[in-house]
Amino acid sequence: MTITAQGLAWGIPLLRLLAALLLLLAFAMLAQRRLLTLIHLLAWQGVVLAAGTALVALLTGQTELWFSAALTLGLKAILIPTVLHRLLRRLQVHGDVEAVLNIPLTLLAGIALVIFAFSLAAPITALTGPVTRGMVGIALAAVLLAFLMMITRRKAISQVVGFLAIDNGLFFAATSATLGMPMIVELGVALDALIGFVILGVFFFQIRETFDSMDLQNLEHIREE
Amino acid sequence: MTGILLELAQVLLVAFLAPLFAGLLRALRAILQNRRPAGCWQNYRDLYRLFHKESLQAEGTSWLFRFAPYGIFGAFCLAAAIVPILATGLPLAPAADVIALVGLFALARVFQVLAAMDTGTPFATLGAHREMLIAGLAEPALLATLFTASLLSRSTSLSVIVAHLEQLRFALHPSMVFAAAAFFIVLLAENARIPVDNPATHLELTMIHEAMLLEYSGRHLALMEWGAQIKLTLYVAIGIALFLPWGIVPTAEVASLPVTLPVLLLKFAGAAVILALIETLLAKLRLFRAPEFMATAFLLGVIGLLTFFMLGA
Amino acid sequence: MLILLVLACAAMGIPLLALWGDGRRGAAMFIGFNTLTLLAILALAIQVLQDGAFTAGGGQFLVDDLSIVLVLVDGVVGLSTAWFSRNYMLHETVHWSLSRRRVRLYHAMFQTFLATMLLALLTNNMGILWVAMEGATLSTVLLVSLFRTAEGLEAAWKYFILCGVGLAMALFGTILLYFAAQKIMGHGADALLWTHLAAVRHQLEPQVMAIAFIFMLVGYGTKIGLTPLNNWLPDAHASGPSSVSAVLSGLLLNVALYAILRAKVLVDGALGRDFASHLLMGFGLLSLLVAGFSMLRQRDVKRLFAYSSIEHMGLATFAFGIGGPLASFAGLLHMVSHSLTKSSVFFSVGQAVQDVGSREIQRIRGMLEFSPLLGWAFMLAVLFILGMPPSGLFLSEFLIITSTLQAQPWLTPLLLLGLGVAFAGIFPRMQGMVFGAHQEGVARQSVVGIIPVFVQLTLVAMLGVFIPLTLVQWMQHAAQLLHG
Amino acid sequence: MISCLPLDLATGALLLWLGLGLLGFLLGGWPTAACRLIFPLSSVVALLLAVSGFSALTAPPDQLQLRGPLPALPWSFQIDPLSGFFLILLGLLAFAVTLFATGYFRALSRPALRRLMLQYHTFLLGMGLVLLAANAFTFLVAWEIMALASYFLVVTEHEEAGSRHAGFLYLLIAHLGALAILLGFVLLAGAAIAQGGPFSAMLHAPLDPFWASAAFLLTFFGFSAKAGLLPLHIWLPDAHPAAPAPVSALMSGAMLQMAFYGMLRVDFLFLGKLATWWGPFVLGVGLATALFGVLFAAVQTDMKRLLAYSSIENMGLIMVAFGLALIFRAHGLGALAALALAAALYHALNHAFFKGLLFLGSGSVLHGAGSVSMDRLGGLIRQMPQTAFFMLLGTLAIAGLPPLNGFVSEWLLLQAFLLSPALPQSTLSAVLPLAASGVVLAVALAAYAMVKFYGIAFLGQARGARHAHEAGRWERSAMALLSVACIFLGLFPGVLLNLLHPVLQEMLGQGFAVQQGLWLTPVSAQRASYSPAIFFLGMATALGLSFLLIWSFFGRPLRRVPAWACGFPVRTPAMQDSSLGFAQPLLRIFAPLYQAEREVDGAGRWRMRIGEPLYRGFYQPLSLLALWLSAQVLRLQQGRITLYLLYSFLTLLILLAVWR
Repeated sequence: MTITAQGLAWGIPLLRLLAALLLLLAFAMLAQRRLLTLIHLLAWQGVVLAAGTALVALLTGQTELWFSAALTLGLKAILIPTVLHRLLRRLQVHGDVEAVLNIPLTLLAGIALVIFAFSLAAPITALTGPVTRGMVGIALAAVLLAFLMMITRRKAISQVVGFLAIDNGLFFAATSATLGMPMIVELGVALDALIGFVILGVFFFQIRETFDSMDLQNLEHIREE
Repeated sequence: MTGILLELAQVLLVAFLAPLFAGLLRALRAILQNRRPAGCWQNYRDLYRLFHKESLQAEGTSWLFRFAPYGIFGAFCLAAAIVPILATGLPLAPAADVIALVGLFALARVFQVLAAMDTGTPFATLGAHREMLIAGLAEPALLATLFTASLLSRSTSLSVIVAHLEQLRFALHPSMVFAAAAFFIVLLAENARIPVDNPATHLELTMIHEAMLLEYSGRHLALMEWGAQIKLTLYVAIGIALFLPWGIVPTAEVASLPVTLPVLLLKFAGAAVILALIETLLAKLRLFRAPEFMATAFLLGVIGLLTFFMLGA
Repeated sequence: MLILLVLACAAMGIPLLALWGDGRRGAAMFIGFNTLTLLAILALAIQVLQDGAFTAGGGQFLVDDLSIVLVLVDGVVGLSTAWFSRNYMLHETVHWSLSRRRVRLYHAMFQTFLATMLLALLTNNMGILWVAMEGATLSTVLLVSLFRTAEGLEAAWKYFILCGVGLAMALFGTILLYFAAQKIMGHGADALLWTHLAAVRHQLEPQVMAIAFIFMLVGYGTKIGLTPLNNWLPDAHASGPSSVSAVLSGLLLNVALYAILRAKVLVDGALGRDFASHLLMGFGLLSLLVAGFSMLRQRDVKRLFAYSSIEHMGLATFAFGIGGPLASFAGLLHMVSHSLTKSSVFFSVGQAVQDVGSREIQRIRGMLEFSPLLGWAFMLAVLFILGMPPSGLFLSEFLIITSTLQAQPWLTPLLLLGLGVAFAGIFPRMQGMVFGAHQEGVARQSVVGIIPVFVQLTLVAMLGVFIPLTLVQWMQHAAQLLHG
Repeated sequence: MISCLPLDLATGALLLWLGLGLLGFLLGGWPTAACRLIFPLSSVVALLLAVSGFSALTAPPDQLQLRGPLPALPWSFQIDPLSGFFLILLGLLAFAVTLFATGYFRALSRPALRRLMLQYHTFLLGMGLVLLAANAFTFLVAWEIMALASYFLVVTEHEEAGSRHAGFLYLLIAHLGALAILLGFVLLAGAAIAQGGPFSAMLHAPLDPFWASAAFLLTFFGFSAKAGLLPLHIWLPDAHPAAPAPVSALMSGAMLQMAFYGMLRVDFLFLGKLATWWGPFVLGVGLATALFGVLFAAVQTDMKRLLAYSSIENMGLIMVAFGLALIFRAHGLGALAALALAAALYHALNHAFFKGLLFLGSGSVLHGAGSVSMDRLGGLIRQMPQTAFFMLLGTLAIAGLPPLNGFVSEWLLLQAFLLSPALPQSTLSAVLPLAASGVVLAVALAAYAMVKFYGIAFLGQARGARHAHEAGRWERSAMALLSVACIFLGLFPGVLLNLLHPVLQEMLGQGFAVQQGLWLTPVSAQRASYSPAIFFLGMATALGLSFLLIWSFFGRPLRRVPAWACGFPVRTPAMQDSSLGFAQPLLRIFAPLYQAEREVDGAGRWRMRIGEPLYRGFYQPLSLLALWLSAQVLRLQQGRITLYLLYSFLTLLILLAVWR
């Protein structure tokens, strides 16, 4: 696919900006204590993701990317966050997310991760085209940060948020690093994400009605002694 | 022909002189202990009396009990036919070498022990397991000494050994010295002499051999006693054959028998004296010291073997 | 075309079961669909027999010597699981008083799972492969938590999160793969088609492929249950219905390993053999040892055999790591025999657990006494799992050890240690369960449900005594394929 | 035609066994019918096997191949003098034992009988296959079948946790052994093994010394796990008594020898060139095993357990002879190696016969008197005279007393030892005679143990079980057969030694002087000679004459009187030695070895418990270590999902960091 000159001129910096935003949001999530804001951040990540996809679509002129951008927007920026929001209220889960590790330490670890991700992606970045330079690194960093967040959170919901954040990182990689996966794959991935999310909802209620709490301690009984 | 005659002669000689030898030993001991000896012929009188007595069988004993005396006696008679006493190369000699000979003694012993256990009386079984223990420790020692001899003469056939040792006249082998010592201990142990056992006592707690005979009487007892005397004589004969073989002629040279026979008798007499001395000088060991005693015998035998390999002689 | 038929047979069951799949009717339908699928698969196999590997659906689907073998296993195990599940679920429905909805859910999800398995094996698209794996995971999550017990929920949650994250990693790997492929094949739908990738695998960018493979290994490895990614596995196996445990061990692990093998072929082309094979050997050996030692202290029979699955998968992974036509062949044989045998084990265990009403090894005693046929089935299955002749596992382990001693002599002690410890872990427990006098309060039920055990064990014995020539050739070609 | 006969005969026999096993499984519903029909038939089959073995001694080696699991991995079988000899052993022993089984298993419950029929014949089949196997794969399969079948037989009384544990221990060690054997074979045959490389391809495998030694050690380990050599004997004393008598007889008499067969094939045929240290190593292990076995046999209180330990001792003796053969062979002294090996093989056959006889006898005791615990027995010679007589023969034979068979092999062994000066290494040749006296010690103590065995159980007064009945017809005939075999091997050793010639030829390329007539002269009449027949005749005549003379001169009827109780008013059976009392001197001398500890039982009586030093010193720590490790491993699985996530996270990072 060819990218027009003026496209290169203004498009690439914009894409970089979005990438930076994504990473920033990931950091913010890592630092965030309150569940509600966490979900908002997730939504914003979805928005950025959608924007990125749209931008790539614009630059490369692949029509199906527009579709996937719309899908992303609908699913990741609007639907999922709102539903999570609802769940939160329905299940009366509120208050803070007590982390396993205290926040500053987590952030330090996060920074280390980012450096690691970049150093890892450096050789790859070197050989990528102008558009996608650096994207792999950022996507990888986002994924790892989200992973770290899952590890350091104690509430089921916050883990789910982390899970979705990982998903976002992947999406970003898929769209802006590889300029879009094959459509069929995109569809399958989206479908899985949807089903997964539905199942999550089912789960929350099951967990709720069995343990009447969303705290992970209830889910730590099966163990070898 | 001469061979067979000689064979018979030897067996009969041993069988009928064994009581005399044992009696001589008793007499000597008595003298050495300042007692009046009963005379060398006492054993014959004892045997005669026993044979004429009625013999009893303990209730609940099986055929083994009756069979044992004959079995033991037969075994010793066969042994008497194999050991070269009068002459080497007797016709029956090749039928069993030293190892088989030891096996033969073991067979006799096992019969005796089984017969003792057949009675099921406390002291008989007591004697039985003591006997098995002593023998079990004595056998390796005995074979070790015999191995030394057979390594020297590259043969395990007793008469070949004797013939070979005779060849090299008074060249005394260092290995054989140790062997001799070991053999002597074994002889004492196997024949229930002091310091391992006391043939003259019936003090239950210490006795071994006699304990097994408690139930025997009459002709059976006579056979047992007689067998024991033959065994003693045979051991002495083996000792002589191994360590002072001179004067045992090949079967072919029967002619020289008149010369060698007195020498042989002299040797026996000498052996009797030595035994008597030992038995007066030594004290009876506590039963649980006996294994150590046998261990020394085993050790000596082993050292004999080693010296053979070190010095090649 | 037959490929699509197979998938169709499997897929059309889903909605029907979802709608009417409750009670005896549901069970019957379940069996019916799987019979159809098996027939279709046999037809497919015959076609492959006639004209070798081929693609369909515009290259989107592929069946070759590697996949056909596993597809056959899928068909067989699927059908026997359906058969077993009939009596089993009738009993469970009463015991847990499951609602009709729940039973429908069970059947539908089960069918979905089987369908996605087949899809994963038959697709030619690495992306779709991932999608199918994810689908299989999602469909089994609800099966694991079917009884809504606290334990079941917890297990299902762990399963969901761990495997979800794992598969996310695998997806990242796939994306990177696509990223690398783009460079050569340009942007497009067929840049993820395995056949195309395999054609150009020598030109793929090494650094990208390395990272991609690591991500896929961690991702799919989580589903294989390679240590230290295996923590979900015992919980999920133990808490779900035994029919589910059977397919988890028998099919899911295989398919995950299959995905890694596909990736291995590509990465071997890009970076040469050592890279992938070292990783696989390491993970395999680690899993073998850790699982082996974990079994020494098990009290729960289903956990015990879950660990044994980890152990065997580790062994197979190790074999593929050793590489070479012989070892790869052995690995395949091991996969096949293991899924047939292990599912049989879980069938018999499931019934025993129902009879006794407890999963505790201590409480299950004297199976030979209270239900001789069940006892024999269980004992034979376990002996086969332990690699006693004439089990196919004996042959595969024989070949694996042989080739290990050829290739990596100094790893054999560890291998043997693992096998020995596993033996010491499983055997005495089996003894205690089979022999002796049983406790009272045992509700013996008919052994119709475990007929498949004998069928499958016969197949395994055949694999150990006399493998049909075509199967041998398929597996040999597959080994060649993996060997590159 | 005649050349291919043996193998066909053997394979046919094995197939018949399989068929009979299945038939028995079906007929199990009618116990008496099944026993009366199946067992006699299969004993006839055993004879067939023996015949095939005999013909294999002379016939040229023969091969047979069937399509195996893989086209490249066939089931292949062969027969040659070596396997022929062991087929004879197996066949003859199985013949007698199976006859015994005819009567012995009548009492079994139906399902038990069904199982037993199948497993018993599978066991026989397995042993036969081991002997016929001609490539590593076939061999290992046969090996495992043998182990598995015997395991099932061991746990026949699976209600007792004890026998289950015994079975587990047995199968575990056997399994490890099999793995070790496999490794050894792979080292020997290399890649060929997976292509079903036949044994013939392994002949004199060219290996550098290191790998040759590795292969030797691995195979030796593997086979000694089955042979019950130190320190892998631990399963044997539990497993053999746990099995029913005929099975114990087969396990002790035949199965242990399968291990010996394997060693022979590997060490002499595959590893043609022997390292000099192997022989001393094997000899040392053998001697240690023999002494250990006999010392523990002497202090057992259970007849079958005692016999099991004595099996350990006998395997030790066989290993001593085998090690001696290895030494001689390694120094190129073929003739002497032949002598030592002949001793080993001879003893193997002897052991099969007398140990089989003794185990069968103890089986009859179990049925007749209801117990095999010696402290409940006594005086059986009166209630079961015939059994007692056969057992006496067996006891004398195993005690190594002339003129029975045990003595012959012992004699040959000692002769071989006395030829050690021919060795170039003076140190070695100096040590060997010491080993010889060690062997003598073992044999002497064996006499101790066996006299105790017989004396306590069959002589004296009944201790616990007062009522006993004589064994049945089948049982007695089986024991009679084995006793005859013992006597025959004892009186006419020349016959067997001449038969051994082809085997020695195959192993070493030379046998030794053909024995003629009643004489046994391994080297030369000058060197050593032994003629058990004449020996026996001489003794018999002496005995007979003395009896006749004494009877004719002093013959008077005997009078029965109560035995003298040493002055005690009453004489109770408890006043005899108990089985431990008889061993008391040994207990005292070797106290540290036995770790004997006294404990008070329910009735307030002292009881002595004998510990198995290697179990406490080696196996227990080992299992504890394993359990500890497993506890450590299980810490990984401690429930917290975040932790699990952390694992995969770290795994990912580490892999990325290391391998990109």
